[in-house]
Amino acid sequence: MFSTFLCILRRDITLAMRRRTDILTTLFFFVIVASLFPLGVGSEKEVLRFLGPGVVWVAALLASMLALERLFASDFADGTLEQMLLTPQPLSVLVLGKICAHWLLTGLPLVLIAPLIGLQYGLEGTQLLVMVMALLVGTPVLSLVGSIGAALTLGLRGGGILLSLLVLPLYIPVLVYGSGAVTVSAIDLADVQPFMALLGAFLILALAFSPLATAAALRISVE
Amino acid sequence: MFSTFLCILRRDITLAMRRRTDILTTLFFFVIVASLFPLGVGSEKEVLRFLGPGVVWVAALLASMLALERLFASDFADGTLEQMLLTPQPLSVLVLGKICAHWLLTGLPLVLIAPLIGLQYGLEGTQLLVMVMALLVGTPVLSLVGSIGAALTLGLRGGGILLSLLVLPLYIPVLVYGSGAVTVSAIDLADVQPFMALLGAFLILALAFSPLATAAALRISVE
Amino acid sequence: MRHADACLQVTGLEVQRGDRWLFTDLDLAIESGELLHVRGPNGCGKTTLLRALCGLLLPQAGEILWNGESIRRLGEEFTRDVIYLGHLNGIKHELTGIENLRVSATLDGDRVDDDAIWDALEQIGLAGFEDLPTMVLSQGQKKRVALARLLLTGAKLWVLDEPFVALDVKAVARLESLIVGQVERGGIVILTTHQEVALTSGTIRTLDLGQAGQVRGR
Amino acid sequence: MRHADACLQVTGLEVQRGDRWLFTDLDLAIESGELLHVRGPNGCGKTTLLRALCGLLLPQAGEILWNGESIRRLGEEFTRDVIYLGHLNGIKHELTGIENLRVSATLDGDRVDDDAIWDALEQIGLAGFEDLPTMVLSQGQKKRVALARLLLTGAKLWVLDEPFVALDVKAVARLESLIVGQVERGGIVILTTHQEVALTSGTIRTLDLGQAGQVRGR
Amino acid sequence: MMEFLSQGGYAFYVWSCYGLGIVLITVEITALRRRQRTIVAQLGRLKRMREAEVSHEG
Amino acid sequence: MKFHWLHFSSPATFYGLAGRMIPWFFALALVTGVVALYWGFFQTPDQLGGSNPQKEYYRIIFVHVGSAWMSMWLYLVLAAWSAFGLVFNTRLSYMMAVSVAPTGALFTALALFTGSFWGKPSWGTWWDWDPRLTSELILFFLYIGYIALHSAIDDARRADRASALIAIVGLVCVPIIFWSINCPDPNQCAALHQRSSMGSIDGNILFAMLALTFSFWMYAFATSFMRVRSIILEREAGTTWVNEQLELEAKR
Ligand code: HEM
Ligand SMILES: Nc1ncnc2c1ncn2[C@@H]1O[C@H](COP(=O)(O)OP(=O)(O)OP(=O)(O)O)[C@@H](O)[C@H]1O
Ligand SMILES: Nc1ncnc2c1ncn2[C@@H]1O[C@H](COP(=O)(O)OP(=O)(O)OP(=O)(O)O)[C@@H](O)[C@H]1O
Ligand SMILES: [Mg+2]
Ligand SMILES: [Mg+2]
Repeated sequence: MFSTFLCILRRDITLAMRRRTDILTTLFFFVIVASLFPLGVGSEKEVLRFLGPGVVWVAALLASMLALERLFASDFADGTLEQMLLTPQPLSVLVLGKICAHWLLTGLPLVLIAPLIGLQYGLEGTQLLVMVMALLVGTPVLSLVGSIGAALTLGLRGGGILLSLLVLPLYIPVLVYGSGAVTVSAIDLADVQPFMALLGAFLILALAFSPLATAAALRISVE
Repeated sequence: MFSTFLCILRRDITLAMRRRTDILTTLFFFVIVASLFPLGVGSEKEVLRFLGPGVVWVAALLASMLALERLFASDFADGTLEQMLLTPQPLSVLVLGKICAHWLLTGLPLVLIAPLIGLQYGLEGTQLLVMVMALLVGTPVLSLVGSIGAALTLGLRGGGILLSLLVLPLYIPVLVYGSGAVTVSAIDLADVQPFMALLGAFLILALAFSPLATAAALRISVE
Repeated sequence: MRHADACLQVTGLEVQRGDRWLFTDLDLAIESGELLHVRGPNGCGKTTLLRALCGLLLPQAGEILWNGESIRRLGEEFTRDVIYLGHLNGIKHELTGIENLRVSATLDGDRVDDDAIWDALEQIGLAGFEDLPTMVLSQGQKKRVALARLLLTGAKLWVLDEPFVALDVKAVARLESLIVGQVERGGIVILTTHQEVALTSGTIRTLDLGQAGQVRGR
Repeated sequence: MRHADACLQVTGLEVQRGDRWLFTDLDLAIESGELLHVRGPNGCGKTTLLRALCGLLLPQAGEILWNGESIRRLGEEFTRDVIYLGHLNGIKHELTGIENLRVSATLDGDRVDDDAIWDALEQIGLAGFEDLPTMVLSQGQKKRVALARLLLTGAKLWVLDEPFVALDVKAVARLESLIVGQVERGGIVILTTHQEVALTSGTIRTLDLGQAGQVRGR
Repeated sequence: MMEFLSQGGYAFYVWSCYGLGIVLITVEITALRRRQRTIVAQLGRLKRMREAEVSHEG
Repeated sequence: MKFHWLHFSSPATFYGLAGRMIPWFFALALVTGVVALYWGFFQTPDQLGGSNPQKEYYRIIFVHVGSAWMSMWLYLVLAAWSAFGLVFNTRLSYMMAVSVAPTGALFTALALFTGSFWGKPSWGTWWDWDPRLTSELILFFLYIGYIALHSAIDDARRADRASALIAIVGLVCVPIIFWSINCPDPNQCAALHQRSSMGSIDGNILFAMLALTFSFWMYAFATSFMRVRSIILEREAGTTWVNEQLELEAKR
């Protein structure tokens, strides 16, 4: 079972490495979106520092949502997905492998570049650190939860709405606590702990349930 | 030539009507992005009013970019695009027809719903009006410029996000003057005129050159 | 190595697509060493039937039994025994032939080493192309990569949807001999094709699906 | 109605895909009333050649002349005369057969009315399916919708890439008679297929492309 | 000397800039040289393989 | 004359020519670079007075301005080669365009980095959304877009032509983009040009700045020629002249 997981992980990472720009583009999307705001709202320092955490999180959310679109789409289009349904491996393990690979390739780089964006918005030392930590725990949740939506959108035409309806209520807590943690850390570092604990709890929940839900969704979509 | 234009326009609108959710998704995305912000940055009235124009424009930019991905993708995948290259019609006319249909289906609804979002951010009377006007002139520019990027990234894996990397920087002038117009209108309505004139100039430029560039790009991509 | 005996039974299968019943009350039983040739004009439901038989599609009514047990209930024990090649090739265009086969072998639970994979690709006529991303291969070459899985798998039941499409004469002959081999080993083959199929041993059974568009009442 | 005389000439065509030269120094001349059957094993470059002949692909070197003028220079005057059916059907899945044909006729500049379109679909064996979105049609039925264009077009040059794939026996016969008709009318047909082609009048010329994988130096 | 190196207390800023400049330039040059060398080696290997094949057949 | 031109636009000839020129460019770059740095660090005042006094950190100016200028110039070069390629369909011009891009991106990154390392001591912040900085950031995005598009396409010819097109579209848009950032409010554009805080620039500083810029320029020649040589070999593999070239290089 673990070898299945590894096989899928390795496969998806190889695929992405053949297309290294995929990773870079998600990253640059994140950077560009974050850089658009000052152009739109003006560049007063006070305002930007206030906006920083929110913008970074919204940009992360959008980048990870856009990247999710690709999670199953190409496997669906070329028939490898239906082949996966016909292997004697538990589908949820395959799914977990795909999600992990996806996060490593799109979520992690985003976490690593976030401090630079933070600097652009005038965030400082500890705040940057807290932001990275929060993103590190929060972005896997986005990938996990989003995968359910991604699976559902495969079959249903324009299931994009369903995706948003299904995924958004679950994304919002991550957004609120994630940006909350960063905002709060400007005042007192100790206040951050409950925020992080909640994000951690979300992560554990998502890890436990989302692969199963995604597997079920895939079976429906492929029919 | 005009009948060709109409034929493509009608075709694309029929197609969109068969899968109406596509239009709704873009709209929904726009609304969601605009509504996420207050969640990320808090909801003080002053701040929101200040942010309003910028956020609406950034959201419009992202939504229209997201929709662009679909502009040629399905025609490319099912081979109708290569058939278009083989018709005795000037390709740039076909392209213009497709872009028009696309704007009618994704840009226009966005313009119409924008006042609602403006209200959420506490914008008022004339400001809302200016916002709608600016969007009405600005969003076609987005579609036109974006179509070049859409044509170039056709069939590439991760095309969507690569597309954003290519076109978002080109969207900046529209963003600057579009949100500028709204911001300025809060102070003095007379100041708005040069902004609108610039947006209009961009529209004329884009109308003149982008169908040609897109047609060239399509020829390169289909090869 | 002969396969252990097995049988696929279908009772009272009914499938509706859109507002047409493609088939109602379809009964079938295929045993080891048999080949089922599903025939019929375009649109009569051959693909639909094959997908239902692998469990990719839930029929409106009827039972599909593998060795006497419902394939839904068997789950992964059934999918271990079946290999399905459909209209889509099921290969990743960015990976090379070797890499594609390595992944599918691992997922299928077949323990094969790289030599076996090189060998399979060579046998199927792709020597020299093993190391190219399959993206750059032609239509027929892509199909061959997909077919190479048949050389590596130990699955008892092969379900092949128009496997001869896009193949040149040599490749068609090669595939025919593979099918013959599988039937001789005591496997089961279910396929659709618009051409004739010949076997040197084993039985060929044909299933003629009705005229397309024909609405059969319940 | 006979087509006016026309000819397609190819001189010194060279196409490279990846790092392999698919063909170098290819010369060809096809005239009205001739059929060119391009043959060769999988991956030898048949599709590539056909795409180059329609101008969908820019060759590395060589000239393609239509009635003595370069097809690049002719542009839309050439594309008016050519119809290409490739591996992809070129139909929209959300539109019905009728709608698909209506659009392609308008774009092709053929003035046909709806009756002609209904007729074409009926002739090609899709009576009763005209009003369904092509999405729900089977593989072969989709192909038929694409082929129905051949009944409506006045193009002189038909370029068909494996047109018989996925068709059942009846449809194959129908398509063959269409091809015969076009050649008799003085049109030109270029096609690839792995099966034999027969004509009652006109000439069949065959072009055998070399072995796949063969690297020919410049 | 120390005085020069300290740049009036702004050593970190000044030398970071020149340091990064030098690092980027060396990285680019080495990457380019490595690329050229691997290509030459690869092509050489290919050529030898092909020659071996030809002599084998002939 | 015409014959001459065609002669050097053939990759085979250019390969050898570039090979011979690279050492010279490197030598020029090194010499002027050393002179510039010597002049910049030893022949200039330690501090600057004026309305916004600058301490020693102003010496960042030499790399900063040099790389900023090169970043813009190289984008022009890139677009020019692209346009040339699209118009005349010469393979070599595409190759030149592709080989200029990474060096241009490198200088852009360097300008951004040195700019923010200057900004910290001078303005007290790493980053500010000042028009010039924003323009440079966007230039960086344009470079990345070009490179990303080129590397996302496998077929070399399509990649060349597609990215050439985006380079030209970028070039048309660049003035508009930069102008819009510089002048976000068209009602007040007259007051755009802020006066340089350096006042009238010291002759020694100017000399060192120009010398380093020249050095960067020569460096850009050298590296893009190196890159174009690799690209030529990759693309022309299997041709007779490459085989002969390989033999020559093996002997050496
Ligand atoms: C378009 C690209 C750029 C050009 C052409 C450019 C050019 C220059 C020039 C000529 C100066 C010295 C004269 C003056 O003070 O006005 C300067 C100073 C400066 N630049 Fe840039 N620069 C560019 C981009 C950047 C960037 C991206 C940054 C920061 C990230 C930056 C930060 C600075 C700083 C902090 C100064 C010192 C200003 C002062 O305090 O006097 N520049 N730049
Ligand atoms: N989602 C669907 N909704 C409605 N009808 C459908 C759907 N999918 C398939 N059909 C119908 O089912 C019929 C059978 O399709 P199927 O693909 O099984 O045919 P087939 O026998 O494989 O034909 P071919 O030889 O052309 O491949 C078709 O006539 C098609 O119209
Ligand atoms: N983008 C590409 N890059 C590299 N090689 C390619 C590319 N596209 C096609 N090829 C190669 O060109 C060759 C010819 O492909 P083509 O599709 O023309 O073959 P074909 O004769 O139509 O084969 P089939 O009978 O299988 O359809 C193939 O061997 C393939 O490997
Ligand atoms: Mg079928
Ligand atoms: Mg082919």
